[in-house]
Amino acid sequence: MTGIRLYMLQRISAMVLAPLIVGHIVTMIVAVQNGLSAAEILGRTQGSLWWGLFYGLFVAAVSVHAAIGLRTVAFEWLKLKGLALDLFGWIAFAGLLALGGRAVIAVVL
Amino acid sequence: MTQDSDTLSVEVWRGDARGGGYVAYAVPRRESQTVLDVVTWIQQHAEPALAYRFACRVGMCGSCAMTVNGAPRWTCRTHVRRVAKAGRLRIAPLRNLPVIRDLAADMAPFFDKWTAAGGTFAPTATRDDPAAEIAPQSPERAAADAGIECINCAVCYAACDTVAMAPDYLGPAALNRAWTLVNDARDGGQAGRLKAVSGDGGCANCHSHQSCADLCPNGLNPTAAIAGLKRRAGRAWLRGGA
Amino acid sequence: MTVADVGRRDTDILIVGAGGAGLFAALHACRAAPELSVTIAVKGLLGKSGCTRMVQGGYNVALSPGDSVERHFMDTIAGGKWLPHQAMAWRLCETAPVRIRELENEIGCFFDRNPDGTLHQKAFAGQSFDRTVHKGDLTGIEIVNRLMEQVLARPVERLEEHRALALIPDRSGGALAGVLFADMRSGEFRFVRARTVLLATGGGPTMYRYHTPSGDKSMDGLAMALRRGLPLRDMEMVQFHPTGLLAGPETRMTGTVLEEGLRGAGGHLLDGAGRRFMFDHDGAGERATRDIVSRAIVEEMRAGRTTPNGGVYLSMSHLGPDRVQDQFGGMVRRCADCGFDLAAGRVEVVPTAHYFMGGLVCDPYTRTGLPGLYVAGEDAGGAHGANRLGGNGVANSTVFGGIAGDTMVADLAGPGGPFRKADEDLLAAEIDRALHPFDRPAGDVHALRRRLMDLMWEDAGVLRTAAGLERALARLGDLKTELLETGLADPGRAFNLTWHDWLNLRSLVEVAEAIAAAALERADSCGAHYREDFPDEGDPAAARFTVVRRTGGGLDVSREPVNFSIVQPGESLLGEDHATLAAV
Amino acid sequence: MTASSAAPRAWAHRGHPLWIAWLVHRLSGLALAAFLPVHFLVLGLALTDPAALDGALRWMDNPWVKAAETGLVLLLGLHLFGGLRLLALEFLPWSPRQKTWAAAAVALSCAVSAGFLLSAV
Ligand SMILES: Cc1cc2nc3c(=O)[nH]c(=O)nc-3n(C[C@H](O)[C@H](O)[C@H](O)COP(=O)(O)OP(=O)(O)OC[C@H]3O[C@@H](n4cnc5c(N)ncnc54)[C@H](O)[C@@H]3O)c2cc1C
Ligand code: HEM
Ligand code: SF4
Ligand code: F3S
Ligand code: FES
Repeated sequence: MTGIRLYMLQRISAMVLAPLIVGHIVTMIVAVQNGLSAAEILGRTQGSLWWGLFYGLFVAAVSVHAAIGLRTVAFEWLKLKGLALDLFGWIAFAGLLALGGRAVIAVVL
Repeated sequence: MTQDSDTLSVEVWRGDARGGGYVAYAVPRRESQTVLDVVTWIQQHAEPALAYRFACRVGMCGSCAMTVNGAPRWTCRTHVRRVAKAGRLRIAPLRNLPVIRDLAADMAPFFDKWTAAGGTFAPTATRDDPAAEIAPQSPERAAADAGIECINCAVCYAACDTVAMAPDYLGPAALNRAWTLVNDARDGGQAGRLKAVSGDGGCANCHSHQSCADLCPNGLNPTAAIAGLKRRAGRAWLRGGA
Repeated sequence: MTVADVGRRDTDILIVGAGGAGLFAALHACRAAPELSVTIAVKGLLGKSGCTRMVQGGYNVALSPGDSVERHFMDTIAGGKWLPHQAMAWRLCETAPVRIRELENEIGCFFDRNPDGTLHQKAFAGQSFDRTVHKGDLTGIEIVNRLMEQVLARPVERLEEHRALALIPDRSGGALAGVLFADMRSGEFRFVRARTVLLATGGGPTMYRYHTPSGDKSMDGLAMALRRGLPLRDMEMVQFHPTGLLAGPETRMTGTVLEEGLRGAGGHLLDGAGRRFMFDHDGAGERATRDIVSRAIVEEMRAGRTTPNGGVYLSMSHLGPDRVQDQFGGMVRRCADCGFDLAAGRVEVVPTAHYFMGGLVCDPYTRTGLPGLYVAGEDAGGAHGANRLGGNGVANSTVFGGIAGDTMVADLAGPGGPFRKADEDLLAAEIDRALHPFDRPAGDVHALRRRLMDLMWEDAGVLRTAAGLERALARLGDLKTELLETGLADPGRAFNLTWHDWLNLRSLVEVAEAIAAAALERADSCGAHYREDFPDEGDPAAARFTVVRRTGGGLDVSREPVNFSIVQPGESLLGEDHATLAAV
Repeated sequence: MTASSAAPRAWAHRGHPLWIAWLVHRLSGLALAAFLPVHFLVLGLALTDPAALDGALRWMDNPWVKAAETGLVLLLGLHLFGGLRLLALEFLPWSPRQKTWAAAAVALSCAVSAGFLLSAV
């Protein structure tokens, strides 16, 4: 139940995600060395356009990527079909985008 | 192959679309014996009504595939020695296809998908033209040749969990055939074929499990063929859809 | 079961059999007249049954500049010992180039190429020119897969796993009304009425202990024709392939063919003690023709110099296992799957019944003597005479299958094609005939089949004598009586393979009788037919073919002179330069 | 006859390394997809309740939570490198060494999560 459009969107978003996640992991490894604190995180991110863009892009890409992935799993394992399947995909997308967007706003602004 | 070396204990699935179960038989062991020979022995000596299918008996027609100890195989060229575990065999019809009776599966969905995937050559020349001059070593031809020796046995189709999970998925054999045609310089049906393999049941469904390539008795690699289709279809989508 | 319960349907064109002949006929009929309804009925699955799919060597066709239709024709006539129907052989050679281009350009086959991109043509035994087009050593798979795809994509009605049981004429008996089938899956009967019918069930001499053809072939077409009193020609002409795999009893691998090229490449034939014997029989050694090698092997077997399973060895290892593996990978793998090492060891082999030259008498347009009935492929007699060249079998089925499709459409356009009213009494009788074993006490059909295969191998096989053939006929008579008293254990008709084994056996016995009768009648040795009591080849100029037909209770065998309509024995269509070329 | 079922089952086509690689990829993707909303929610605390965020982060110093986080990084690595393997399979010329690549993806993810663990303790 996956046409080439969703497939390509998922692959493109994965390609976008890959470097971002590598960056995120590296940051985490560096960051956790001194122990994490809200101040430390916010100090790094707040007011930074670059981190804003970084996490903004991450959230957008992961929402597309994971929503399509979840939709596939819902089709293959939960046997969702037709409208229910599409609704499921859109809800996953919107949910991730909303939660993720809020988190970005929280740490960047 | 331990214990009793002159008999095999064989369980055969018997039933039809409404249901069924395994029935046990003891079959004499032979030096030269394929799984098809075991099934034949049962039909000829123990169970005259046993339904199964074969034709060429040498791995050319792809009619005799069954599930043997859990995996799909061509039975006419599977020596018992290679698959029997401790003298045991469990034989069932191919998975992912409707059962007609006993070991005979209905291949119609498999061939319907072959056609639906654009697995039919679309001519651009006629019998009045000479055969096209195509260098055998050209990359396109090599790609087509790599997948052309398919006997449509449906072993890959039965091995594919994606077919099991997504019944409309065209499956490895049909897509493999489509890929050979994508690489056929003489074919005039490319646009329609690309559309067919790009759709909801198309190549994008494949998760690259590679069970198809693992079990194809002819050593073909549908996974690579499908990856090729994904590239073509993806590029076309980027051009037309982005 | 009464006639009233029979499922009925009508179709303009009915094709029985889906090998090279049947599939081509369907495509040609669709193309020539898209408005007509075409139905193709087949005993197995469409495209997956029959022997065209099993073609390994390739397809003979005169395409190269130095080759010609005349040369292909002369090879065919000489190979057939001047017995072929010359007009048919000519049509075969003349149309083969068209068919190959059609297969390439319209059907989508891709045959092997030379490095420059032109079609590759290889040498094949018995031919004066390298003219065999091929796809590796799996030519038939390429041809039938591509044909199958084309048929699947067209509005052709498919009746798969439908077994033809009988040709049903109209009340007068003078024309065909349709064909009675058993739907093998459900066990129901179906009568398909058709304005025109093609018989393309592909012969196949599977009544011999060792045989190569597909398991679905049991000479049903010829048995049905015989029963309607139609004339069959060249019935004694059974081609044996010298190297069938001998893997022991109770395995379906036994009899399957190990390709010709193995001997060509330098393989040795050894007796049970490991001694090379072919040069005792012929100066060409292992490279002698199929019939000579087959006879030599049988003589060794008779002398008791055999392998454990009663054959001889084919040994390739002296050529170097790597080279054998390289050159014959497919064969090596096939043997390995069955537990034999072809590359480095020895494989037991035995001559195996391969092809049936005889068949229904027809004209070069596939028309038979019964209006409404056409015949093409291995069911048709005439094109090959006493021997078929390797590579002429698939050419024959595809060429004449296409011609049949065109001719049937053309004949329908003329006055000749109404739907006819079937002879309902005969229909009822044929249904009873098919149901015969269900009313008898259960017996062992398979033991009877083995007896048939043994007796044909022993008494009507590679080497024949009058005494042996008479014994064969007597044993066949007994077998038939016993078969008619042998019933089935399972009363169900749905997918009842044992019922079909019974029906197969009945067809085989009936055609076997015709083979033995024709072989008895032909008191000379000619091509594939070898009489130990008459080892001399007759004078080609006096060549006469046999014709068998069923009259009343018995078989009537007669002889008819060959009509040398194109070339006389001793003459050639090739000019001087051609002749010298051939001699080189 | 044993228990009746509409169709017999087949299993032995599964379990080969590349099939397992798929399962790992799917399960890791699912796990990540389950974790991500939680992660987003926690970060979102910065907006509504910064103290709670600090509380959450302090809770994350707990060794058990560290171990769980390492697991998370492992999942991320498995999915990332497995995903890159798939992208390479699909978009680059075919490589006959599929099993090697799958093993390499697993090895890399183990290395990365080990690195994370080392720097975290
Ligand atoms: C192993 C092998 C190798 C060969 N290699 C070569 C080669 O290299 N070159 C060459 O030229 N020739 C070769 N031949 C010969 C060639 O394959 C045949 O002569 C030719 O293909 C016959 O074609 P056909 O269409 O007449 O019959 P087939 O292709 O045999 O088709 C017959 C069809 O009729 C169906 N049928 C049979 N009985 C019934 C029934 N009662 N009702 C309904 N349907 C029925 C069958 O299921 C099948 O579909 C080879 C043959 C064999 C066995
Ligand atoms: C690091 C970058 C990532 C890459 C390269 C990547 C790659 C991929 C690829 C190629 C697929 C398709 C697999 C298939 O169809 O067989 C996929 C599926 C999936 N991904 Fe990712 N992914 C990444 C990150 C993520 C993240 C962060 C999440 C979760 C939040 C995620 C969740 C999923 C899910 C749920 C699937 C569906 C699984 C399936 O269909 O089997 N991915 N991923
Ligand atoms: S790709 Fe292989 S397994 Fe699949 S149908 Fe073709 S030959 Fe059979
Ligand atoms: S097994 Fe199925 S998922 Fe793809 S790689 Fe083969 S078609
Ligand atoms: S019987 Fe033809 S492939 Fe097995």
